[in-house]
Amino acid sequence: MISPSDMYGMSFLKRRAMLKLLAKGTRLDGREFHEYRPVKINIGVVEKASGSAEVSIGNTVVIAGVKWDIGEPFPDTPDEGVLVTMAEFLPTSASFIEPGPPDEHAIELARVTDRGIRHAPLIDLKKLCLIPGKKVLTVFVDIYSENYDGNLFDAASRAAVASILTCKIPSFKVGEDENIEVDEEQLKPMPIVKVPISVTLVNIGDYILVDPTFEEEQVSDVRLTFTFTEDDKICAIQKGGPGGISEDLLMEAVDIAFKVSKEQRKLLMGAVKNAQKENDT
Amino acid sequence: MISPSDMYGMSFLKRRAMLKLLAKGTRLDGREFHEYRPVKINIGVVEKASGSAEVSIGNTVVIAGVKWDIGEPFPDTPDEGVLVTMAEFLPTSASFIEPGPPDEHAIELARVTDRGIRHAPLIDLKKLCLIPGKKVLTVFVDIYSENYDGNLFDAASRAAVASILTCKIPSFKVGEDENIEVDEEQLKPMPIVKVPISVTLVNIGDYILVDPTFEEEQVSDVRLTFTFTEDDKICAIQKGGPGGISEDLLMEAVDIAFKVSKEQRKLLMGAVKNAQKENDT
Amino acid sequence: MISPSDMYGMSFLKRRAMLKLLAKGTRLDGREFHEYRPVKINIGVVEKASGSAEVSIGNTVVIAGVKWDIGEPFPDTPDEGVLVTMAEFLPTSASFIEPGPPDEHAIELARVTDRGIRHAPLIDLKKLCLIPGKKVLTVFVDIYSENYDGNLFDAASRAAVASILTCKIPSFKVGEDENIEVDEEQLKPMPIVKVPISVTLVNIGDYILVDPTFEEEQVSDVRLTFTFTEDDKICAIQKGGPGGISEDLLMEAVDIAFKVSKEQRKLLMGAVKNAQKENDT
Amino acid sequence: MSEECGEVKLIDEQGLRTDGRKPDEIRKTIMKVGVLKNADGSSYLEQGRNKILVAVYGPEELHPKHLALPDKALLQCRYHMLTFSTDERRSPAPSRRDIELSKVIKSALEPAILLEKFPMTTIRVLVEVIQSDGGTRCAGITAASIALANAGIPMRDLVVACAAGKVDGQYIVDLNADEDKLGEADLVVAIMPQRKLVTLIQMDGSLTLDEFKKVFELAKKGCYELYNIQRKALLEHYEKVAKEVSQDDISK
Amino acid sequence: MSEECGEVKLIDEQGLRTDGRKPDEIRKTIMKVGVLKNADGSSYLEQGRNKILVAVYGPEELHPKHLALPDKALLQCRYHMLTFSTDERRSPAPSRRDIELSKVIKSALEPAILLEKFPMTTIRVLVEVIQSDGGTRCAGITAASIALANAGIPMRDLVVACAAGKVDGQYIVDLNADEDKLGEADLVVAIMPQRKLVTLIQMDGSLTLDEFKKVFELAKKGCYELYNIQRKALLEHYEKVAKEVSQDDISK
Amino acid sequence: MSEECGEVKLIDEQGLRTDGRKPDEIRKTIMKVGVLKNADGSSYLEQGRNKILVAVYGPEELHPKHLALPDKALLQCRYHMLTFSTDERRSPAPSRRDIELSKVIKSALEPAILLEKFPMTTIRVLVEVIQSDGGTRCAGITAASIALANAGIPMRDLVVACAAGKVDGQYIVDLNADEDKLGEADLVVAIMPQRKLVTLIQMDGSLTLDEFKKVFELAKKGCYELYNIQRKALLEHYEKVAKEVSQDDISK
Repeated sequence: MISPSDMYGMSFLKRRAMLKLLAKGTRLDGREFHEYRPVKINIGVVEKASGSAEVSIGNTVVIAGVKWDIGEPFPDTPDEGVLVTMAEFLPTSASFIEPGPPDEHAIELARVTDRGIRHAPLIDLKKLCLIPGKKVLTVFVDIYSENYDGNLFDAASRAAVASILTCKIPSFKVGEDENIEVDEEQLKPMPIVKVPISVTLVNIGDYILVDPTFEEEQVSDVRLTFTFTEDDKICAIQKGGPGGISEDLLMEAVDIAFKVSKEQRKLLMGAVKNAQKENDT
Repeated sequence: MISPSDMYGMSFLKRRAMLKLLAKGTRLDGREFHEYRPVKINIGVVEKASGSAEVSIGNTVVIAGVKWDIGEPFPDTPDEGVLVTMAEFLPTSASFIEPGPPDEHAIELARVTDRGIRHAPLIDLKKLCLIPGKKVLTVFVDIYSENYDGNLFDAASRAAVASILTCKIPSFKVGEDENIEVDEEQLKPMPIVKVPISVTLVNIGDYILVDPTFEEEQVSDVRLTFTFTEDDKICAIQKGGPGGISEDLLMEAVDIAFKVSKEQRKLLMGAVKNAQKENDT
Repeated sequence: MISPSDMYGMSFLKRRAMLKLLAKGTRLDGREFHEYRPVKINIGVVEKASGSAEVSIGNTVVIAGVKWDIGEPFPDTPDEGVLVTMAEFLPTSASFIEPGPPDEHAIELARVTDRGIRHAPLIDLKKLCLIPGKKVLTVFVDIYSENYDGNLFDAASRAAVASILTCKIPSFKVGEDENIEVDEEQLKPMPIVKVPISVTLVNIGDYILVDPTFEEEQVSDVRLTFTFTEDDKICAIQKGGPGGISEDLLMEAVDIAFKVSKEQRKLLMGAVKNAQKENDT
Repeated sequence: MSEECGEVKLIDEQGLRTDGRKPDEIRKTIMKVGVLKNADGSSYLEQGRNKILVAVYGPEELHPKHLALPDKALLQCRYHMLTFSTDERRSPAPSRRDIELSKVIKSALEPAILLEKFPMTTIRVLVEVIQSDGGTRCAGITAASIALANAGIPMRDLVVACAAGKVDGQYIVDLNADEDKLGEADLVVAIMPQRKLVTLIQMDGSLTLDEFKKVFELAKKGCYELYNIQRKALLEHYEKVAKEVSQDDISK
Repeated sequence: MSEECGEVKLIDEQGLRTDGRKPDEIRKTIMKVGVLKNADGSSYLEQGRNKILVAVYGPEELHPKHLALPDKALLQCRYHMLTFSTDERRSPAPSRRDIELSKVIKSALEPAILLEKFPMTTIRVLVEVIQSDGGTRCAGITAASIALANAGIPMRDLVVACAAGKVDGQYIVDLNADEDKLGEADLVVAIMPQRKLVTLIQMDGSLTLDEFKKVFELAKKGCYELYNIQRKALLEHYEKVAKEVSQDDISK
Repeated sequence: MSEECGEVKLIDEQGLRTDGRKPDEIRKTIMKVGVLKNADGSSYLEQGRNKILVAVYGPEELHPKHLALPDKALLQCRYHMLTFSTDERRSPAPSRRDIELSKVIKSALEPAILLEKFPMTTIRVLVEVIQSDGGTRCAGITAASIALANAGIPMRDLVVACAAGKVDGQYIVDLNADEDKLGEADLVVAIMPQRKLVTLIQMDGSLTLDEFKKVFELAKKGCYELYNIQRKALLEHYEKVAKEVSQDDISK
């Protein structure tokens, strides 16, 4: 659990120092304002998961895994599979994080990641229906932060999306008496529609910083996460932080995020392709 | 959550001041000892509920709503519908009330309201049986306090009873294969038996005060809730408070409550009739 | 709930005083090092349970009861009944124990008792299968400490084992349509395989004390529970406590526990036989 | 409380109840105090098939401290049923009923305890229902009161509780589980017998005002009978303790 | 947000929405302040079939104290739906959605409140959804903002929130539950209208950057209309209070 | 632990186990320390298909303070499995098994840590099971011990844990999940290898006293092999750090 006082509202002095630095055009770690930290995407790290990935963005490390089960559909979408996204801050992540059920921060993280995946949509949930109204595939995407140094939103999104893109699910046959046969030999990929890429940035004073570190998040006014699909559409937005933002800066932020999302997409798809190649050989 | 120290056992001085006043035959708000504050019953405030009512007694405001679902009967009453009564103190009610699952005070409130309804009985639960031992109607009566100034018991009872009396439930048909068809067009009233009216009073020193305010509850020795049906029977009693009461005063209290219940019944039934008239036109 | 600071790591002075005493060959209550306190086994104390026993070892008092229900088997043991063991420290046990769901100490107590029963095995779980893969008997063994003065492990084990050994379950018939008929007239004993006897001892300095009191537990380095079956086999071991033990002392402890288990077995089986005799007449 | 109790006969032709009692007869009751070593006070009570264990701790320090009252001890009561105390196994989680009964027991005991002697502390009353056969809240109050006395907590009076009700049109005292469930009314009364104060009253069912007063009298009668057993149990304990002490003196 | 909204027609041939509104028309909205006696500030808002009650308590002492902030008040927001507020009865336990919305509402209101005036204290905003028909987070923010003003909490500006979106290829403002569920995109915007700051933005669905900008404008337009209603509600309340005060003066 | 393991052959005709190991052979094991940036100490361990991540925080201030010990640091251990670490997805809520293993791991590590150096503080050991294939409590202890060393916590010795058991009548070391589940006995041993102290012993199954002693020896052998890997991992880390430091010196 992160208490609100840990997340935001940190020292006035820190913020002033940061603003001085930004006025000189530099970030604490020397990055450009619109530059990501090094992103590493390690796919298939948990063999017992149907799909998995460990993603690091700078010192932030997130691991995600996909599991499936046969379940019932929601009453209002009887012909669609069910997607369940959960996020947890492991207490390994930082000294101030205590073990326990997901708090508001973990729940927001899960729901924002989920919305990016759901509204892209990444998965064709209709293809996960086995018997309409009765049996569908439930896909569990579980996300854990291992080390927390800011921008969990993008690390979580990347890890979840990479896990799903490289996930293998068995083939299913519906028998005459509605029994479902699972063929674990015939593995196939998850049915994919569009790939969402989230880009998170913060607004501090007049500056917009892409991929904020923990320190930058602490002193920032506004946190914004934009998620884009490959057809240049926005599929999700989330604002956080204790401040407001002018409309001009907001529109600037969208444009920056859109631009940066392109390189991030390449990076992710490259890692996915490599993993698939390795898997085939 | 209300801590015990908030509810009772308040300052000795307050109590002494109150007793002085009562010795002069007056209550803090100028009422007679056996007089209710103004009671307002506003029926049908939540269209999405099958029945609903907002009741204020002075500054105490309670809202109740009725919802139904198809469920299973209890094993020991296979041919009866199920009544589920829940009460919650909304944190809007007073500064000392914290959000969270129902505490002992909310649970007592729900159970006392429930007992009045159940033992009148207000609802003919047998008529809510669909397939004996298998399917029955479950009726949820959910009660929330919005503002708390004493005597939640009567406000909750009035709101719950008014909601049930004006509740509309669909018609049900049991098909051959025990499927249940719900006909939402054919709405009908809840099957009613007898209407319970609760009257709550407190004992402070030698005085008995009907419809106590929060301040009066705080300094009182004993809180008593009597519930009556229209055939002049008692169907429920509950005692609270940190004190004891002499037998004489107890019997006096029953008689007062019985007398006062008559006018309270008129008031409730009048509001119900008005609501039904409005609904018909 | 017992906080870790209550259980172990108590005052250095107490420990030193205890060691002085032990050097003289005496325990605080005058017992021999390898001697149990008086053990009383009172069988059948709760008529509404299928089996029950209250066991006291000195001032430690534990009560256990057995209930059954028809349930589903675990997927990996489709032809076996289910054993569920729960332990709770009643707040009557000691001033520092607070009511609430089982904490780590109660969970360890339940799981260690369960392992002794399961690995003996005490119950022939296969004989509790009604319809393989569908319906089996679930046996609930619930254990409560009433007064806590050390060595709950042995008191809990003795109470649970005595309850099971004297437990009566009805006869079951599986009808053609897989309905299960329960014949409460035809009671029969639980199917028994081997009887586990646990012996708990602590290591303080170079000394090994069987059946520790609360005070002895507090100042001890290591707590060891060995469980034996009548064919001279070990079926469970558990170590607790903040210290380590040399291999020599460990092996000495096993041998002591094994020896002491013999008299403890006699004691338990005697009580069980007496109870069965009483029941037959 | 079911309307039709015609099917099951709760009173037979001889006017006797299902467990052989006369209408105004309480169940066989055994009370003991000082049954637990660690508790400051304790008691064990059997009333018919009810088996109740009570421990009292206090006055003692209260955590968290902000709950402490500046002018008196905080009385905390817990009513709890063991999972195997009833025909069906109970869930170990506290039920809404348990929580209400804990509150009601507190309200019944509080008038008798001189809480004002121990400001800023807590007195804890722990009622464990080992076996339940109707009327456990009454049995719990009756047992708790002698456990409090056993703990040496200063009291204005004992508290004793008993139910009465109406089944098959007759008034009966000390209802068992079947009578409670199938009868027409169940009235719970707790009193301080010397002070002649009512400290608890709860009812459900259906009674005219007149019937209520008659049933109330019957419950009171039950209370006084149980009060005698309470006093005997306390006396026996003190005599036993006195004897032990004097034997200690002799042995010196 | 479903891909195929072809089945259900959300906009008819006349260009009207299912509830008869034009695409750029907000729902009929009523706001009142000072509706609860105990709260330091309160408000009630109806927006179409949405019914929202808000109470504000504070600045007040914070428990546990270690959560207090040395440099400003801690803003605590709770978004909560009554069990009967929706078509299906809701579970009384807070949902993950409730918890996210509580956080989001806090983030929308915080920029407007002069929290730095009250270090070490808390201000609590309690949003109760009595009936829900889409857009309750917006309605909650709008209502909370006037409840804060009613509580006399110093603010930089009001906050007002409104959604806009795209259904059947058209841009619409102030989505109701069906439009939210079946439409192509839902954009939530909260602004401080005088300061011209955006304090909340959330979206799901599918919009090009260009569409996003258009929908954003529409949401803003909705905000300004609601802002006028907010101001009227506050004004009416002050006038009423002023009248009561002056009558009190006369009666003296 | 099933009685009939005849069906599944756990040891083949060549005397090899299902994963190709000889009876007295431990699984391929990789250990690293210093893998997490924020933790005061950390480690990563792969033992066969087990994957364990450990973070250590402390000595640090303890909340709530009343849990602090006046004479030593409070050691807090958490054993936790990720939902996707096992064949079936696990519930995210901590299981009773998780809670017992947390306690057992604490009991295994505590003897080695000089807790008395840091009264009133806490040292937290967080064991995360990323993938599980039998023996994760041992792997967790082994990994935690080098994470503690990596955190610079003063220790009397490392702690290393290994299981041994009996399957198909043979004694084997370092059981995998199948061997654990289908074998005849599973003995878990943790030792301080320099001090020659046993800090954990747990068993279930069925062994004569003689067999127990043999299996114990085998577990100890496994421990010593793992101890060598522990030392190598720590050495490699220090060399790496030393190199970095000296390169820093050069670059200056």
